[in-house]
Amino acid sequence: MRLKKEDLNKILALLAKNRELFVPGQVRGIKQFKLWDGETPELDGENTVLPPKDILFPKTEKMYAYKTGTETEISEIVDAPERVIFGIRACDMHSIECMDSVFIREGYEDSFYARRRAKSLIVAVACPGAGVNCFCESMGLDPDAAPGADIFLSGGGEFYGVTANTEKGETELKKWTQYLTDGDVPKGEAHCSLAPAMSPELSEKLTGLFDDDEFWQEVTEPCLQCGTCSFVCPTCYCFDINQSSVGDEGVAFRCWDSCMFSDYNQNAGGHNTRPTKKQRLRNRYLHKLAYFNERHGMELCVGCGRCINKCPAHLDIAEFIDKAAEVCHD
Amino acid sequence: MSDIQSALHKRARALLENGDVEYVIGWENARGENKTRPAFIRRAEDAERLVWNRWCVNSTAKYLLHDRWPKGKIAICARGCDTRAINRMLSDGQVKRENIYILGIPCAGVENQICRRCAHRNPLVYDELLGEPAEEKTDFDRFEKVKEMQAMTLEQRRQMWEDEFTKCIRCYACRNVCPACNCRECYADQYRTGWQGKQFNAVENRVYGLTRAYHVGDRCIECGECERVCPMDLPIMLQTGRMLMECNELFGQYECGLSDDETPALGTYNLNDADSFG
Amino acid sequence: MPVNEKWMPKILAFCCNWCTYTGADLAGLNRMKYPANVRVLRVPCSSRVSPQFVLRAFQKGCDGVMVCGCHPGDCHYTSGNYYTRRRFMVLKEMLEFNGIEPERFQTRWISGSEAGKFRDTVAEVSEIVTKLGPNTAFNERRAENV
Amino acid sequence: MIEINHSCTCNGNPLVPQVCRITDIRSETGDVKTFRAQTLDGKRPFLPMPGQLGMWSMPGIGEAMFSITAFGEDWIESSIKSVGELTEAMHELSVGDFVGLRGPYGNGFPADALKGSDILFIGGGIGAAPVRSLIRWCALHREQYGRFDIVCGARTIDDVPFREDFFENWPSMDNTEVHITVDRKTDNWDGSVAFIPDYVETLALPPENRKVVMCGPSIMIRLTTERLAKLGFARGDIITSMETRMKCGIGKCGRCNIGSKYVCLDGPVFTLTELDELPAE
Repeated sequence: MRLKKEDLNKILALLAKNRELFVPGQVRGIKQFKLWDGETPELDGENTVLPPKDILFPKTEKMYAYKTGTETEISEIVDAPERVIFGIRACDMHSIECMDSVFIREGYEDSFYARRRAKSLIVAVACPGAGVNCFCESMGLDPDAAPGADIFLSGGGEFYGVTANTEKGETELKKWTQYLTDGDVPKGEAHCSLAPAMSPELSEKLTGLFDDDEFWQEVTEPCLQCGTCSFVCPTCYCFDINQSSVGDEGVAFRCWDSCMFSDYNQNAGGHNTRPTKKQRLRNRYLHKLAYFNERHGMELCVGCGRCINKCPAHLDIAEFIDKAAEVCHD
Repeated sequence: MSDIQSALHKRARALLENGDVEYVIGWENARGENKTRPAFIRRAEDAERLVWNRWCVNSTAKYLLHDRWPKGKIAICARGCDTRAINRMLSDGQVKRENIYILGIPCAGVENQICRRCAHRNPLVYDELLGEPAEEKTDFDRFEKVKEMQAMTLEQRRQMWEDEFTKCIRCYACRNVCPACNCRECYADQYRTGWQGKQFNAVENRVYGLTRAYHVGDRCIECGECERVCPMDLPIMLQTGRMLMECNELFGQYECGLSDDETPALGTYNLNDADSFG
Repeated sequence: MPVNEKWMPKILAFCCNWCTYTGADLAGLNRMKYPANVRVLRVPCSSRVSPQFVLRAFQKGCDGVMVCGCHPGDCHYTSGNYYTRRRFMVLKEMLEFNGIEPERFQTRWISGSEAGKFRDTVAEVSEIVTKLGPNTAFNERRAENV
Repeated sequence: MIEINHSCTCNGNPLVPQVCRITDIRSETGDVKTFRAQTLDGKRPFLPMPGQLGMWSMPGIGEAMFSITAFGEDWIESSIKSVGELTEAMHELSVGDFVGLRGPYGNGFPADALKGSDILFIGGGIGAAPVRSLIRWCALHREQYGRFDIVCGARTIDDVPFREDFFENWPSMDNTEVHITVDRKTDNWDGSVAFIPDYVETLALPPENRKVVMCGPSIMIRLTTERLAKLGFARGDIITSMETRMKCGIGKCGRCNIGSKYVCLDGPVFTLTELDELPAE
C-alpha cells in the first residue's frame, strides 16, 4: 500500500483525533518533537536536536504524591495519555526498542514507562537524508526500515510505502484506507555519512581495554563533564529519584540524570565511586558499546550522531569507535 | 595563521623535549572538516598534532582547573579571551601562575559570533607571543544585544525568558565551560543542600540560569563559551552581559580578566556607591 | 488557591539583627499596626542575604521580598551593608531584565529606633505587591505542570 | 543475556513505596539504630531472603537502600547508621511514626548453596547487619549447616551492634563459636584487641568444606581476603555484600553498575570470583 505525500496532513488530522500527536518541528529555533499544530511537520533535513524519548520517558515524571503529618499517605500518580509519535526515524525507533528492553522486558516492569508505551502509537518515517554525523547503518540499522514501529512509512519520491508492523498499527491503518492506493514505492536512498569500524568483537575488545589508563586519558581528556551527550542521546535512560514538598504535601518524581555529573555516583557518606572524568566517560562509552550488549544483546548506541553534533568539546563517539578498533588490532 | 601554527609546533616540541612542561594544551583536528578539539600533548613527537586556525573555537583555559595540582608546568595556547580567563582564575586564586607557561596567540577572531565584539584580540598575559600582534577593534557596542532586549517591555522580557528557560535542558554545559565558574563544588551539585531542585521545568531552570548569571556576572570575561556550547541555543550572554552593563553604569568602567589581581565588582564597595534604596 | 478567595500577598522580610529587627521589635512593643502578611526572617547582617535567598523565596511562593539593613555607615560589622547595597542594586536590575517587576524586591535601611519607618515600609511594600498581584514567573507551584 | 529470577513483592509498581509504621526502635551503638516496621494493617511489608535489600523512605526527605537484617511473622527490620540527610532524619523517628518501604531487592545470600558447609561469618562494624540476616536464617535450619564461626569486629566494645545476638543468642546455638574483636581496648573489655584481618588469621580455621561470608568496609574485605588466601581459602568460597549508591533498586536508573552488573539487581551479594570478573572500578 502507498500513501500520497500530499495527503499527509489528512492522515495527521486522523491521528490527532482524541489523541496527543507529536511531530518534529521548531520550538524557538530548536528542532524537536512538539504537539502538532496543523502545520506540515518538518520531516526533512537533519533529525531533531532532542530525541523523542521525552514523550515516553519524560524529563520529569511524577511517581507518587504523599502527605505527611498525623497520617502518612502515598498515592501513585498515573499519567499516561493516548499519544501518537509521528515521524521518527529508524535510529530513534531503535532507541525506543532499547528502552523497551530496559523498562519492560528485562527484570521488573517499569509501570510508568510501560503505561505510556502501551498508550502510544508510533508512526516512523524513512530517513530523508542523513546528517553529517550519522552512522546508524554501522550500528546495524537500515535508514529505510523501522520494524519496531507500529506503522512505517517507507521509501522516497511522491509516495510513502505504508506497512503495519503490529496489530495496533493494523487497526490504525483501517482508518486510512481512503487515502491508500496500491503500488510500489522505490527504496529510500538515504545513507549514513559515517561508517565507524563497528564490529561484533568491539564490545569484548573494549572491556579488555578497561585498564588501559593511557588510552582512556587520551580519549576523555577534552570532556567537560556536562550532561549534553546524555540529554540529547535517544537511548540514555538513567534517572534520579527525588522529592519536592510544600508544607506537608509533596510529590516524588524521577528525572533525567547524567552519568557525567559528579553527584551521580556520590554516596551519602561522601565517597564517590567514579570521582574522575576518565572513569565517568569510560563508563558511558562502555555502557553504550559493551555492557548493554551483555545484558540486552544490542548496542545502546543507535548512531544518530546527536552527541557528536552537540558536544561542546567536539568529542566524537564514531571517532572513538575507530580509535578503539585500531588500538585493539595492535 | 600558518606562521603561528609552525611557531607553535616548534615551541611545543622544544618545551616538551627540554622537559620544561609536562604537557601542552592547544587544539588538534577532530574528524570531519572544519572541526578541532582541545588537545593535550605530552610527547614531543606529537607536537605536530597541534593546529591553529579559525576553527579553534574551544576555550583552553578551563582545562587548567581539571588539573589543579599538576606534576610539572602546563603550557597553554592562549588567545586574548583565554588569557582573560587565566587572569580570572589567577584573581580568584584558582591556579598558580608558576604552574602555567602561556603561549600567547594573537587572534583576529575564530568561527564564533562573539568574536565580532572582541575588544582584546591579543593575549594580555603570556610567557611568549607567537606571531605578530593582531589589530584591535573598537567598532562595536559590547552591550548591543542587551540594549536591544531592554527596549522590550517587561512582559515581553518575561515571556522571552519563560520560553528560553522552558527550552533549557540543564545539561550544565554553560557552567562547565565557564572559566569564572570555578567553585570546587557547584551549588547545583550539592544535592544535600537542595538549593537546586532536580526537576526540569521553567522555574528550576530559571533559578539555575539566574543564579549562575549572578555567581559569574561580575567576573564574566565575555568569552561567549556559554552560548557557544548551549545545545538549546539559549542567549546566556544576555544575562551576564546585563550584569556587566549594570556594573559599568553603577561602578564605573568595568571589564574583567584584564589583570591577575582583580576584585570583582560585588566583592568590594565604595562609600559613595549609588544608592536608590533609602 | 481558589480564584474567588481574596488573594493576600506573601512577603518575606530579611531583617538585620542589629537594626531593622530591633526596629520591628520596637514597632511590636509600641503596638503599631502593620499588614500581617509579612514574615520577618532575622539575619546577622543584611549582607548575609545572598541573592540566591531572594530567588529561592520567590520560587517557594513569596510575592515580595524585602532586605532590610542598617543605614550605610552604621553597619555593626563596619562594612557589611556596603556590600548589600552593591549586590542588590544590581539584583533589582537583573530581576527587571528577567521580566520580574523590580518593585517586588525592596531593599531599605531601617535603624533600631525607626519603628515607624518599619511599619510604613511594610505597609507600602504590601500595598505595592498587592497591586502587582501574585508572582508567577518564579513560583514553582505555578510551574508544576510545565 | 543475564537472567533475573527474583521479583519485588510489595505491590504492583516496584517504584512506589507502601506506607509502614515503625513498631520498635533499638539503639545498637552510638550511631546505629535498628528500626522495625510493619504495614498499617499489621502485616509484614514483604518477605525478604537473607541479604536482600529494602528501600526505606521518609516522604519529604528521601529514600535509601538498606539491608534487611531480620524479619518476623509480621515485621522486618534494618539497622541504620546515621551518615546522611535521610539517616539523620530517621534517627529522629519514634515508635508509631510512618515510613515508606519497598522491596525486597537484590539476590540475597545463597542460603541453599551453603547447606552442608561450615561457615565463617565476618562482620565489620555495621557490616554485621547483612551477616545477621543470614545467621538468623541459617539458625532456623540449623541442622542443615555445619559448624559456625561468627566473627564480629568493631572499633570498641561499645560499637558492637546486635548485642543480644552476639552475646546471648548465638553463643548458645549448637556447634557455634562467637568471636568478638575490637580495634581499641577500653576498660569494659578484656577480650581480643585486633583488627579483623589479623584476628581471622590467628583463628587459622581450615578451608576444607568451609565458606566465608564477610561484610564490612572495603579495606577490611581486601585485607581479610589476603589473609584468608594465606590460609588456603579459594576466592569462590568467599561471599560478600556490596554497598553503593542506589536510587531505583530495580536495575533501571543506572547508578549502581559495576561493568554490566547492577548491584541492586544482580547483587548485592557476590563471591570474590564473581567480583574478579567485573571491571576493577
